[in-house]
Amino acid sequence: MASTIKISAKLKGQVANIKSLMLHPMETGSRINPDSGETIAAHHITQLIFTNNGKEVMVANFSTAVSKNPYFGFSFEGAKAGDTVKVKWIDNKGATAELETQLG
Amino acid sequence: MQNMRRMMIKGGVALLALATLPRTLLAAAWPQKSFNSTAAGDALRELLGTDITTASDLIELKVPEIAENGAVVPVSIKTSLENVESISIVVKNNPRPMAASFEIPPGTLPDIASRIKMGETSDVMAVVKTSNGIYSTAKTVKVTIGGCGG
Amino acid sequence: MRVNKDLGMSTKTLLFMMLISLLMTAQPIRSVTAKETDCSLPGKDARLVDKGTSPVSQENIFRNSYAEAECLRRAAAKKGAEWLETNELLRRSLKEADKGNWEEAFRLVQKAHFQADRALRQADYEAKAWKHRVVDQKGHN
Amino acid sequence: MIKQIIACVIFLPTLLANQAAYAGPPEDRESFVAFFKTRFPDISFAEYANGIYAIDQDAREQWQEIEVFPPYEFSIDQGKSLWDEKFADGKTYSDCFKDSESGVKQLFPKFDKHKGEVVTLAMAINRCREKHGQTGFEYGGDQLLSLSAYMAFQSRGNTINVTVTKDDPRAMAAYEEGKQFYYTKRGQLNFSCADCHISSAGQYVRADRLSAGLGHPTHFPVYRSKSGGMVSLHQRFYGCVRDVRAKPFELQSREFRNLEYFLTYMSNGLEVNGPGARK
Repeated sequence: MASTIKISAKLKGQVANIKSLMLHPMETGSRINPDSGETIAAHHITQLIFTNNGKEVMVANFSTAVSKNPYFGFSFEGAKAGDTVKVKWIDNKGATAELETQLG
Repeated sequence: MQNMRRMMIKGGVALLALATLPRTLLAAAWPQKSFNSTAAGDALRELLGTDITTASDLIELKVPEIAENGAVVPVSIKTSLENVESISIVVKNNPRPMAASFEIPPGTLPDIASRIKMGETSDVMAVVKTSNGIYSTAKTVKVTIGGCGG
Repeated sequence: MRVNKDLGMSTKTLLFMMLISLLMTAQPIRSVTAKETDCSLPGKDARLVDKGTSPVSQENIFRNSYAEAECLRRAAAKKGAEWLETNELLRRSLKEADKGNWEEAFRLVQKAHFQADRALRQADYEAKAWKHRVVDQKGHN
Repeated sequence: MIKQIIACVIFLPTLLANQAAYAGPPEDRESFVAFFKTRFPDISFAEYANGIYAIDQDAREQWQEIEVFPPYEFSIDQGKSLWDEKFADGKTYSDCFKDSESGVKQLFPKFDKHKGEVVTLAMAINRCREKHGQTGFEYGGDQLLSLSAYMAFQSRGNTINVTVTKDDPRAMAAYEEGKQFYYTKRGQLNFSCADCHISSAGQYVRADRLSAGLGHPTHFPVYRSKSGGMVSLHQRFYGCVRDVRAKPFELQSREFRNLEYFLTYMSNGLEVNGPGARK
């Protein structure tokens, strides 16, 4: 299985522009399965944590109101070529995934 | 909007308590209570300790006027306010209004973009917490129940 | 002279071309309704007389009505013109009939009959009418 | 010979009058393009590859936000790993698709002279699999959608170039059948494809603005926000037919393949820009 995260990191001067996309259903917990009539349990990313060389640069807290296959983009200063940007997500069922990329 | 401007003594106390905590602790916990709140005011009080915000035109909230699809509404927020600590997206008419909240450590630019779900037409609020106070701006996004997808 | 002669000799060709032309002009004039297809069954008229009497005759009338509606639906399907819920209406009418809910069963089967009949008329009309909608050289539609 | 010509000259007007709607595929396409040129004078031909976003500015901005990092990227990735897999006999898809490195999507659908039918890219993929001892993918299934997404991606920028050979009556018949389908009203709502996507293009149906028929096949498969997943052109056909409340045809049915043949021919000259993102 390919990664459930895609990340694009662009360095412009000292500013790193990070864009990320996660493969995740982001179930709200209020949808009803039309076949069984049962409520589909909530299943969503709760936190998305970005670090640069181990230092936290962003913590995104998500509710179920973030779209399926979530997109998140942001920028931070003080970046340089060769820095390692790591993204990690955690969902409400305790699953996690992470991905690293080098600024270049 | 009026009800969100009520002064809450309890909220004020919570804000003081939060302000004394180290930053890293703030990042650790997912603000469950805020996310589970069913009213925008409650969600803000749970997260920021108050639902009183100062309207600011230094916050640039970019949302569509009419959402193509309520399931995927692009939202981007940036601000020229200084010492930003967090940015939150609140969708007033969603069953649980707090959609997402982003913690901004020093060095990270107060400039974020994401995509959110909206159940119906609603005010979308960008709430920015700085070391000096809590600011916000809001825009209405119309959500239509589509026909055939065009 | 030569040309005249040639034209005179071409009667056969002319006739042939006329025939072709006629064949190409000829369009199906037949309009399909229950009466004109093989779908019409005696039960249809009987229904008007007998409806609401004994359960036994209700069942017979229903079966005839159902068979007719189903026959029309198939005819429409064959032309690629079946409507979305006709089959579902028929399925539901059978279910109601099994339970002895004749009123509902008839309501559903009649709705299906109407749909299938209209689908057939639509297909017949469209077999020719579509051509008039093709965008023309001037970009009109 | 001369008499035949004279006879033809005499009867030609009659024939033409009877068959007024008839024109060859190139003339059909010219008219199709001309219609939209008249209807939307400010929209360039190339723009139609962007579907409704050629027409609707507000929607276009949201689409561009999504295209910054489009959700179909996962599908392209999955498609690439499928493409790279070797069949049991050691062959790969590139053995079936000539010049596949630069993309082949623009050439589909094709008329297969041996089988006498229209072959879509999805069908060609499955035929390739079967030829090399694999089972075919399920139409409308994830794997086929991903592989199609990857192949569309490889073909980006190529110009759609579908051929309908006038000298093959079977190809012409398939094209004509697709054309008839496009203009035939169907279903309880009594709509044809053309009613919405030619006559009413740019107008609202409830909350949605209707896209132009020109350019429809350029961007499939698409990631639809509505379903949160990839959708093929035939699945879209299926949805449209259902929405006018007619019983839809099967994915890859003769009806839908011929419709795709006609519709894609109408978009000849536009760039392939799939996979796409739609509402």
